[in-house]
Amino acid sequence: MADDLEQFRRDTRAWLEANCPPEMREPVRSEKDICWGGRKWTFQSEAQRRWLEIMAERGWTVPDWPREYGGGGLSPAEAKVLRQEMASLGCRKPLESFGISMLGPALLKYGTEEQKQEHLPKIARGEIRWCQGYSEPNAGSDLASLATRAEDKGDHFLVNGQKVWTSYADQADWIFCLVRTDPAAKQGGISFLLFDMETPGVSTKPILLISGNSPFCETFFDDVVVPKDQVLGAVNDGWSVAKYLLGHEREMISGMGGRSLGPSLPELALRRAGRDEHGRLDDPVLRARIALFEVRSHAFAAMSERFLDRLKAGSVHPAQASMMKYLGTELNKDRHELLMAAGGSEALEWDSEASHGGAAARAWLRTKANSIEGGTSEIQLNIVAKRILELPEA
Amino acid sequence: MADDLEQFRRDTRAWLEANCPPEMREPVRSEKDICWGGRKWTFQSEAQRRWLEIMAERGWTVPDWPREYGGGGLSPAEAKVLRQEMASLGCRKPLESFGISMLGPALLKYGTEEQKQEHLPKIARGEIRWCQGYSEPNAGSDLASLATRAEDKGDHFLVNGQKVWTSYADQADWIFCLVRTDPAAKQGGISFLLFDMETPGVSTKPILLISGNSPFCETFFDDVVVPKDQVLGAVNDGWSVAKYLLGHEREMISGMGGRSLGPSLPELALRRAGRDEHGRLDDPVLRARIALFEVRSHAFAAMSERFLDRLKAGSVHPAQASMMKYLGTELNKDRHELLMAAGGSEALEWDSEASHGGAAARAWLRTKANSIEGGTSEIQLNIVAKRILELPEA
Amino acid sequence: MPLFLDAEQEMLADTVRPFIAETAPVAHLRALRDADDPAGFSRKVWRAFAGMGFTGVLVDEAHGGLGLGQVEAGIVLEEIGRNLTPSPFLGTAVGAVEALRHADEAMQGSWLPRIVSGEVVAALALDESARHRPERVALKAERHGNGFRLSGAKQFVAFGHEADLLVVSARTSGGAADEDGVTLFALPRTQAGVTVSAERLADVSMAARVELDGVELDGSAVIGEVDGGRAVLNRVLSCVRAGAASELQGVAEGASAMTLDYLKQRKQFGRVIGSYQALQHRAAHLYSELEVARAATLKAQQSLDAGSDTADRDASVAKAMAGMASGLAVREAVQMHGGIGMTDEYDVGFFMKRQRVLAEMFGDTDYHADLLARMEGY
Amino acid sequence: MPLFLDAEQEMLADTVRPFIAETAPVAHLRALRDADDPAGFSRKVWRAFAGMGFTGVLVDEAHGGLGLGQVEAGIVLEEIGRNLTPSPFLGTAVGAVEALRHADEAMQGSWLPRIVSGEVVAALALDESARHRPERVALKAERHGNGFRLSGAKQFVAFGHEADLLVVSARTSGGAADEDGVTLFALPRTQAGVTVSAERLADVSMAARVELDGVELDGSAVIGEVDGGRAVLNRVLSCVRAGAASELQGVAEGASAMTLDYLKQRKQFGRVIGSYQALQHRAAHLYSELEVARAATLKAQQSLDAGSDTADRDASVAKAMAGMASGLAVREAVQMHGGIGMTDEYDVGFFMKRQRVLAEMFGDTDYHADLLARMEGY
Repeated sequence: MADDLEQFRRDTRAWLEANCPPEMREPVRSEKDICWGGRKWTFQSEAQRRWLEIMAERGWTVPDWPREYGGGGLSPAEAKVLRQEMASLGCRKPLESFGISMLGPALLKYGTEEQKQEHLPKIARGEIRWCQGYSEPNAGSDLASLATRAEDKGDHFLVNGQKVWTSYADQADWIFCLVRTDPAAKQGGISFLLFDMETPGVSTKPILLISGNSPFCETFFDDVVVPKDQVLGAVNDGWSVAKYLLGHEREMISGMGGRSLGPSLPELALRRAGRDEHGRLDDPVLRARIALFEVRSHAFAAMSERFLDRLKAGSVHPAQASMMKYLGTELNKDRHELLMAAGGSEALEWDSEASHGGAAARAWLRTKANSIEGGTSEIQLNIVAKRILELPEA
Repeated sequence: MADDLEQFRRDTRAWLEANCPPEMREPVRSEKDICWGGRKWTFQSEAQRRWLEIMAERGWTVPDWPREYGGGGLSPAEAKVLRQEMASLGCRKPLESFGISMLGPALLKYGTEEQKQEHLPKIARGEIRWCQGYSEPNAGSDLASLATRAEDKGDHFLVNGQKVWTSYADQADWIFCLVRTDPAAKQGGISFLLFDMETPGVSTKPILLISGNSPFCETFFDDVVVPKDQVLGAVNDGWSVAKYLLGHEREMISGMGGRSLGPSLPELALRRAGRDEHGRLDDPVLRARIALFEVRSHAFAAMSERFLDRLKAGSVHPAQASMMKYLGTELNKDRHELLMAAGGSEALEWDSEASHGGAAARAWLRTKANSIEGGTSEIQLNIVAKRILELPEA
Repeated sequence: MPLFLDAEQEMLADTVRPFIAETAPVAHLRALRDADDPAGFSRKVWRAFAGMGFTGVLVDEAHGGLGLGQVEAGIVLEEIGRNLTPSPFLGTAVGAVEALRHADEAMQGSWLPRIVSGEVVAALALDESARHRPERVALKAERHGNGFRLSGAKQFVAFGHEADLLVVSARTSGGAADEDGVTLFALPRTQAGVTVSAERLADVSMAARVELDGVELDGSAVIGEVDGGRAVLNRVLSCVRAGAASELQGVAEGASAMTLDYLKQRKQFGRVIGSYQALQHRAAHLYSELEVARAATLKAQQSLDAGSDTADRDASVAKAMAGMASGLAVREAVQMHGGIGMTDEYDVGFFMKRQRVLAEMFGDTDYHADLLARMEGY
Repeated sequence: MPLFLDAEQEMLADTVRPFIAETAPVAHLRALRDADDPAGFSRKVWRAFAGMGFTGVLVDEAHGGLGLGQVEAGIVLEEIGRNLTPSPFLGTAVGAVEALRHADEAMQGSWLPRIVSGEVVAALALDESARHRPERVALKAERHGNGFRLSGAKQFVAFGHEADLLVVSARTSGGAADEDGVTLFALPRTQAGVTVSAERLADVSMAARVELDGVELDGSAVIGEVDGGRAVLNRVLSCVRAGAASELQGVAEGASAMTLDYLKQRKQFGRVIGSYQALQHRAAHLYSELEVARAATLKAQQSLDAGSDTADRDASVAKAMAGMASGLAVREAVQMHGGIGMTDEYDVGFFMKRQRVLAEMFGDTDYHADLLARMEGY
């Protein structure tokens, strides 16, 4: 079997080398280099379009989904090999998508055969771009208190209400959305709806963040008609679907604190702060704080590796995703605090050319949302305390 | 008035210079140099006895108590001058006493005239040594759940139960003690009793700490008869007395984190760890941690000064004593962690002569109790949150 | 001197607080930001401050000022911080005025009354790299005829593009790191050879890069002694550090107050979130840190006013402690507000941005911890 | 290699765990302490470990060992840590065995089988000051006839007073800080000129000061190459650092388990204290830290077993991270236990003491953070 895998590795590498356009092997430099697909998408280049098409053709935009839904049908081991080879050749991801990372797994688990046939292949081919409608102004951490209503009108639901923090809602084609179908129950009165953002009554408004422009929107529903077969899972059982999906989201976000490609924190700090006469970073206290941070950062990289290995082996406690989310986002915030300290006054510039439009300061501010979005750090700690440590409710 | 105070300063200084025995102006080197008084006390020297006697004669063991109860009758400003002059001449305190620092203020506020006449002068002269009976094995932070019972037997109470953490119970003459007089009420069923430790039925057992020998004892009451006029405050109103007294204890303990006399942390760290070739403490990360600690330590010294100044001026929020206790004890723990780090393997020795019987390690371990005794850090934070920040109950 | 405000200082605070809250609240900052105001502060507000006497708080009465001390300047700065008022107050009314105290009467007479009147804005041009290292002075001032010729560059000069007067540290002898050989100059911004280019910072304020290309000044532009400017420079730095600590205190208190309100109102899971013990303990810890920072800052200002030997150390402690405490305050503020705290529409993000700029200005906590270690010999 | 224990390693853990818990639980430590045992560990327990094969876990099968790796040694060490078993395992079965791997066959044959059998205890004599600075080697080994004459002193030699074999780093050429010129020696403790004096440490273990006064050794006592001992020394250090991290992990897990139990039982104010959210968050944070430390340690041991280029770095990260996480674990354990945790009668204090000793051994977090910075060039 190890031999088969080695053969697969050789074949994959050869295919990637032959087929991945050179432009798609350049490092990602800006938002525009990331392909999100969807009806409104404008490809940045012919290479970006081609790369998506040929990868989608092999099912390799979603390598571990079943072939019948547009996936590659790869085993976990093969999918890992593909990832490794793409990383080693510097191939860009052909498609970034909430459909892949969030909705897909939930559709595979809870979808009817019709729903899977309808939605999964379009996700795999990047034809439909999805967004997520969970949070509301008065339902942040306490999602179960959401108020957006879907009234049962016989053959359809009539949806009214407001969502916040819907990323890229203004660019998405469809939304997966938590709505209240039973006002009497709390968690037990929520359903998980799928509907087209072009349905009459849907409107969006971008949210400006403290860091500047953001992908986030407020999304408003005013008498939106949603056919009843567009419920994922059972009516009033949307909470189960949402929890399953949130677990996947946390795993995704938890990767952020890891050691990313590109220059390390010490390298960046050295560029900004320089060296003293002994060759050390020219700020002894900052150097010590960076060194202590790097201990944590390396250790967290090991933790991420271990978490993913155990996830694949099915031996990880599911609530460890909460731990990873907590650790990764807090670490990422610390990292940017240190980068700001290393940058001194130049890192404070907000729109100068030299600062690339305030890139350092905006990135630093943006990280502050990491420990809020996808479940706050406080919520993650609650989950670890209750589900892993089994500490009692108050 | 400022002139009067200057005259008082000159007179005080002159009197101290003339009367304080030279031995009593040596720095305190060991436990034995601290005079606690009481029936069982053995003076370490004639000078120690004489210093207590002449100071007690002037009422200067308790300078700001009224003269009629053995005090010095000094104004707050005069008492401060006395403290300053004693510090500047290096005079030792003539008497250390829980009677002075804890019980006295409560007696002055809640005592009957007979109680004040009976107890205060003996405290002032160091004739009677007091200990405190608050905590019980099942009533730590939750003092109000204490179970030691005092049954009303007409002309006396019959006391049964157990106390823990009674400091120097084995050397004290009298105890002030919280007991339950009404089993039905919680806080409202507690009374504050005073009784002689030689009363039949009282026994003590020392507690060995993780740092070694300690002044703490377990204290047992087995059918102890206490006359009814030995209740301080009203029956079932002991909680008010106890709270008043705990406030004073916290103020005392909160002083601990301040910058004490003697070598500073950096000085001690340098002695232990030495300098590198650039003249800096020979461990760059430890040096940075010490420098950041020293920022806090200097700042806390300012905070202590401000707290005491405002306390004297009557403008401090009473719950700030909790904040001071929290900050001071946490800082003191951090200080000893850093000292251990600076000491390396030599600081780990437990009973060698070179380590003065493991002084560094034992002191470090002992500090761990600072944030437990006198109300845990958690309790202090609860108090600050509720009483100063006015955050609501859960 | 007891370590709390005396009755007169409390009275001053009672005057300053409502005045600044009405004249230049956070909405004022937002309006300047939305207008992309090129000055980064309002001259109108500046003149209003002058009208109240604030700009002359440290100027002696002979020059029309209030003749008060660093403690009183700190009272004004705390309210500037609490309201996030964009203002050249720290550089002008504390930094430049403190420098000018060491100037001769002619120079004082020419600048101080105009600072008091609100006509003149000043700025400190001390940093030569992105990181605060005022102990290294490389900008050259060479003898030239009766005076000097200055060449070199300074950066992070707050509101330098709008300043009429720049206080510049320059090297008149020795090498960049030498203790001696530093001279302070009073440089009018419009002098020939001065180029100023300003950039917007994260907090809406503006900071300038100042380039001097053979700028000629005569001897009367020297503040204090030629080659002996280090002592004045250190004194000025200690004053603006303590002042920045006060402003940070105000920023932190403002953010905390918003957060406490929010904790008492926002409900999640059927309870006001301020009733959750984990948040209560963090709020109580934060309160404690802010109280400590306040004590350290007041101590520094009293020490500066009393001319105490420990004034420089106390100022470093104050700036370092204020940096830590206020950093915690704004981080907790954003985190405890949750998503809404991340939106530009809500004010709390402005507190985080201003905190960051002030934390950096005149040395951050790392810098001052290291300086403290050097002062104390380890 | 996936970053978790494989099936065989899990089986080993399942064997080791109950065995050590029964053979040498915390009560065993307490008994040794109460008896003021001069060895500081039990030879009987040591032989029992040998009987299970533990002492030979890293010894190749040719010399009677199990021929396993650092991961497996770590499994044993974690249980030693969890039970606070006083044991020379780290110095002997990891440190000395790893050093002897680089020795010639004659030396291996003379020591390894006796380590496997439990007859021999060994110790590492590497430190020359109270603070871990193994990169500085001043103890002199001068050429003398066919061999060497050693003079100097080592300290913090764990169980050195009971060791039959001392592995000593010595300077055969160059200055104390030089990279080259270091040689490792296998020194029988009973050799003439060796003086060993041991002191009790806070955790009941014993550490020795070893003085060498013209100790004569012939060339066969050299481990590896003369003057080329640095690489072996670094490898040995990385192994014992990762091993100490495993032992710290066990200490931390033991303390945490006690604390979680206590949180679930102890009532205050009518509620189990583990239901208070502030304590829940702290417990969850601690759990997270311990999981990270565990991952870092396993990573280091896998790297060492695979001969990875990053093994030394990974070992420093593991020791530093384990030091932080376990320090938090024991501090939280004592604090959350309240008064009872401060009593000698209760076990939790022993965890704090052992943690402190292990955190110091082979470099504390500060040392390794600095070393990491140096490795990464800043």
